Amino acid sequence: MSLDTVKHAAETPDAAQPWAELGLKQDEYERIREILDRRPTGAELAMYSVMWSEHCSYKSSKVHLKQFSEKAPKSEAMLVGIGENAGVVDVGQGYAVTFKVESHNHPSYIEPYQGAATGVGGIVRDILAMGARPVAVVDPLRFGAADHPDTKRVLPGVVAGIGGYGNCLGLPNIGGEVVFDPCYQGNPLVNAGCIGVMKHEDIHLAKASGPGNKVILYGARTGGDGIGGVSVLASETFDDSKPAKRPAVQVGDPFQEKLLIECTLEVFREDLVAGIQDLGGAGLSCATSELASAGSGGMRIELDTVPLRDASLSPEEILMSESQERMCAIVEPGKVDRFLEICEKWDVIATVIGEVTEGERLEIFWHGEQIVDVPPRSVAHEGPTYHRPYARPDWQDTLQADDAGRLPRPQTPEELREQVLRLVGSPNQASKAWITDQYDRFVQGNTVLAQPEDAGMVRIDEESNLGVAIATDGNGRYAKLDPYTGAQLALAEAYRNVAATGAKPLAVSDCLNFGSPEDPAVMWQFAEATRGLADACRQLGTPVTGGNVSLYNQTGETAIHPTPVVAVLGVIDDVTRRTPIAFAAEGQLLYLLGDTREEFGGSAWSQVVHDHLGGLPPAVDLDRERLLGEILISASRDGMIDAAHDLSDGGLIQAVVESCLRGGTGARLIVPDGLDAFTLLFSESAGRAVVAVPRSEEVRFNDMCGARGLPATRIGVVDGDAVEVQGEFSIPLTELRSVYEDAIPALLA
Amino acid sequence: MTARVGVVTFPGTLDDRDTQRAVRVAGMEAVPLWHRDKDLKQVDAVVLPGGFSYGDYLRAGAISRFSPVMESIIEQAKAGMPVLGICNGFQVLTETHLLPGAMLRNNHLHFICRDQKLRVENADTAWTSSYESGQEISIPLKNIDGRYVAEERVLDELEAEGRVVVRYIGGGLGGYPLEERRNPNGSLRDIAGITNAAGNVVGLMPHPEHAVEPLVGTGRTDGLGFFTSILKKLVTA
Amino acid sequence: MARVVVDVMLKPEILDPQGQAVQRALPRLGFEGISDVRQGKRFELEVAGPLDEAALTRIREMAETFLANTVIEDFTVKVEDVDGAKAES
Amino acid sequence: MARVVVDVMLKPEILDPQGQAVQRALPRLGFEGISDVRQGKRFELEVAGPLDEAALTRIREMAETFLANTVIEDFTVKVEDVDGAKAES
Ligand SMILES: Nc1ncnc2c1ncn2[C@@H]1O[C@H](COP(=O)(O)OP(=O)(O)O)[C@@H](O)[C@H]1O
Ligand SMILES: [Mg+2]
Repeated sequence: MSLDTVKHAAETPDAAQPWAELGLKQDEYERIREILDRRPTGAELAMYSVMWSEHCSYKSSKVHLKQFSEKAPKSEAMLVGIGENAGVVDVGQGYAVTFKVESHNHPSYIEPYQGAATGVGGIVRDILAMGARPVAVVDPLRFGAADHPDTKRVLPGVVAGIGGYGNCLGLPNIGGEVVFDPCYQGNPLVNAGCIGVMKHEDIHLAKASGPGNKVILYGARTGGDGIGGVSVLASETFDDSKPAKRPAVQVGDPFQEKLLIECTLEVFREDLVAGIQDLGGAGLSCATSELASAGSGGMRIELDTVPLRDASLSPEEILMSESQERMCAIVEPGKVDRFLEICEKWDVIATVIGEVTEGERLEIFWHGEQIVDVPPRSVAHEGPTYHRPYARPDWQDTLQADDAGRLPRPQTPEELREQVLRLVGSPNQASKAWITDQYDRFVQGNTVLAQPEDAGMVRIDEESNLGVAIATDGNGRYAKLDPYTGAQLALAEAYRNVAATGAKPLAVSDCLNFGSPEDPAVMWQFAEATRGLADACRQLGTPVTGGNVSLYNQTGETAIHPTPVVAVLGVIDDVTRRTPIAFAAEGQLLYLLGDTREEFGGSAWSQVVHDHLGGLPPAVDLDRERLLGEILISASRDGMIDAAHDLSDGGLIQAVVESCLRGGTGARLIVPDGLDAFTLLFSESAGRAVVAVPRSEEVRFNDMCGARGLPATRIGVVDGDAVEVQGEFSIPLTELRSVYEDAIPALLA
Repeated sequence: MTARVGVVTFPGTLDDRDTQRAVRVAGMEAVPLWHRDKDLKQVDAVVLPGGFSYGDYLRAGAISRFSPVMESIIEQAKAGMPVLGICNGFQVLTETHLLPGAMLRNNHLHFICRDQKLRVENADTAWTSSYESGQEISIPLKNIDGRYVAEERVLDELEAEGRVVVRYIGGGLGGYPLEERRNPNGSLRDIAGITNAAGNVVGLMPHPEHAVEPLVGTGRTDGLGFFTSILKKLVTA
Repeated sequence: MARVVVDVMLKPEILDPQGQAVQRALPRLGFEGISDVRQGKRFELEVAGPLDEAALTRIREMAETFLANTVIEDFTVKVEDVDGAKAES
Repeated sequence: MARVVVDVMLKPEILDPQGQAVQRALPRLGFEGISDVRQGKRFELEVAGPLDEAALTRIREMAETFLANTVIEDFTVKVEDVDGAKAES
């Protein structure tokens, strides 16, 4: 096929073009013709189609995502907000932290190992592109039923991929989630998050300014990886009838990425970079158009200078390729030599592929002939916007009316004991050590807390002991019952987890995993969840700094539960004051903070014992969450508590069992007046935590809670080698431990 | 003059900065060494840290072994300079044949990261003299290619000459069959670390550099002894 | 007893970081003249029963669905003459 | 351009958990009658120059010192007829 140049396109206005095959709609294609005042060339069509895909343009979601900025609470900590590769937050002492969560759901279903591995690789490059050294990763995961044969294919591959890539990069994995539910059977969720640290003055942005500055592509050679992957893989429902659209999967090279990290940090250190962008979805199309669009607008690229792995690639394919482990930097001419020298030091291939120009056009040449001439904003930032119809589904009322409070409850102490053991040994509540032991949590030597703690925590300054904490949460069952409340509960839980470690919650990132936006019911879930999250962020004072949307998570007509995953970042001035979950010292008093109501809708108990999902999720009280957080942080700072564990799915009993097993000690619980044992143990009321208070601190702690109006109820004592609920049952730690620890290996090993 | 300990960085080395920190915590000067330089900058001892040099593609340690810095290190090690290989560093040392045997994929095929109990079998090497023989310590283990193998004859020789330096004695929590709770990867004779005949070259799979501060890592400082041992040796030498 | 060898290689268009690392190391080790290296997996299967067409078909099926992920890998199935094949070394 | 294949397998006396894991999984997937599986590595080297005895000697040396660790692995070196060999699949 001959080269489709700009000139040729102007001369052949009526040539047929495969816009539909590339995923564009008729009106979108017409709009491109209008923008260009001619038909697009093949290369231009490739660029627009990937950049205007759902995955890159957020066309279905952006009208809703706007709320995150519009409703954002005033926060002095926010240095860079939504729109950049990742948001940046001030954590004090001149340090800034950047963090973000992204999805790699569809690729991970097709090729679990590589899909998950490249998911980690992608988010790490986003963080790196902000100017930060990546310091930790987290991985919120959702799989189908734990005993389904396909879960045995997907889960081990995903876990090995996340470990294989992250371990090889030298990034400690400090948190995440593993949730099983049949709704994710054909559509696992593989979300990955990364945190990076830098000094304020090191923040870098993705923009190309300064005509004459050079555009340098560095990292891996470009191959035929995932061509069309971004538009097709991330936006289409799986459907066996269209195998032809199944594109090549990308393969990750973590060693190359490790070199890319070290090399990039070194060029930052020597101040050689004027602008930088990672190459992720949509590859060079995205990097060049975004850099130019955010900068002064003009850029000229000689595409034939791009180092290739496969010499037969066409210019369109080079523009669309999603080969991993590549970055694009804007460098002043006088600094180019030093830049290339540092790349050589790290065995990283680097090539000047173009320069920033005076004009406002992105121009791309192939062996001297022009194949692209576009206004970069029209590609990168002015894609289509859909106002998709949404409607509350007619089944929502029926679902909510199916109250979990009416489910039969245990009648005898024996039954209660048996249900506790079933809960603790259920796949969602059992220990995830078989999975998390496959991740390096020690590398970099700064890990203060990691799984199974409430939040991961790393030290970022060895002198002052300044640290940051992160937790990710999301409960699709709650969100299915009520997406508005469900999203708020996800935020509340992550917030509570961070506060439980003693860190002050500062900011939020999110990964919104939903079904097809073309289904009005799904779109309603999405609209409700974003509204709920934006409202809650405002009320808690934690702005959304960035995130990711993953749509089309469904098999056939059936969507996954709406699954907003929320990451909360917190800061702690002195990590030596962090609060772990372990009950370590016998004799310490156990206090339950917050109010316990009869709330079982969407609960772990209703799932494990009754395989039931119905009713309403627990009520949200964000003022209470904030107060609870303040108390947990003060108590940690002033040494009033030695352990804290937030209460969430599985309720009090799950938290107590985890804290006991972690510390190797037992606990004796007494059911307080006004509650029955069942409700005390299994209710999932939000805004609660259990803490261990040294006897010497009891008065001071009680006074603080009393003065600030937080209900604090003494429910027992750390003691012995069993978990005992007085008058009900006692379960030896050894029995709990084997039930809790053997469940996942029995299913997967 | 303080003792100077070189810490080598290969492409893909991960624990170099942690190892430098451990050297400093022990009161010595950490000297970064780069894989392309033959010059060892007159250090008194060298640590080959953990990580995935060259991605561990081909075999762990196989590619790094041929680097310029290793030429000098092999030469100096043979002349008696203390060398400690941790994890990937141990793998490099077996690939160079400074230490016998080889490291293979863990028998359960997974990467494993956990706090690992060890017994110090030989407290007379350059790197273990701060411990008592028979002392039990607990430090992080994290690898996927950690299964030590060697011919029966070699193993017998190692045992007879007291060259098994540290041995796995348990520590993993649940989730693994009983055998693996003791021995995390199928290493023959539970070997976690060995030394050469002269006692100056030591390799071990677990990571003492992640257990030198009470605050981070496992919260224990059981690994510090490897670094104070070499300090003791260097200042008394 | 018959031996069947299944070779699984990444498809030519798929990145092979392992092969690349080997290739890049060769000149440094003094081996010149190797223009490309690909690294794959070799499975040696000992077949207990008779190695007839039916058995081979089943092995091909096994290679296709299990030993290789055909999204990224190609495979070949060969019957090996157990005595002769190891001649070279 | 000539292709040389180097196959590297663990020595028979060394435990091969990867091969074992494959073998153990087979019956579950409905494949019976495989009595042993060993998993090794296959390297495909494209040789730029002429493939004479000298070149082959150098490749054998490369396999011995680099591609295989002969403490634990055996290897074979074969010249492959690039057109014919991929017949089976
Ligand atoms: N995939 C994973 N990767 C890393 N850590 C995980 C993963 N899954 C769970 N964890 C960790 O296990 C612990 C328990 O998880 P979870 O029960 O989801 O916590 P919580 O309910 O408090 O949010 C946490 O420390 C969490 O970070
Ligand atoms: Mg928690």
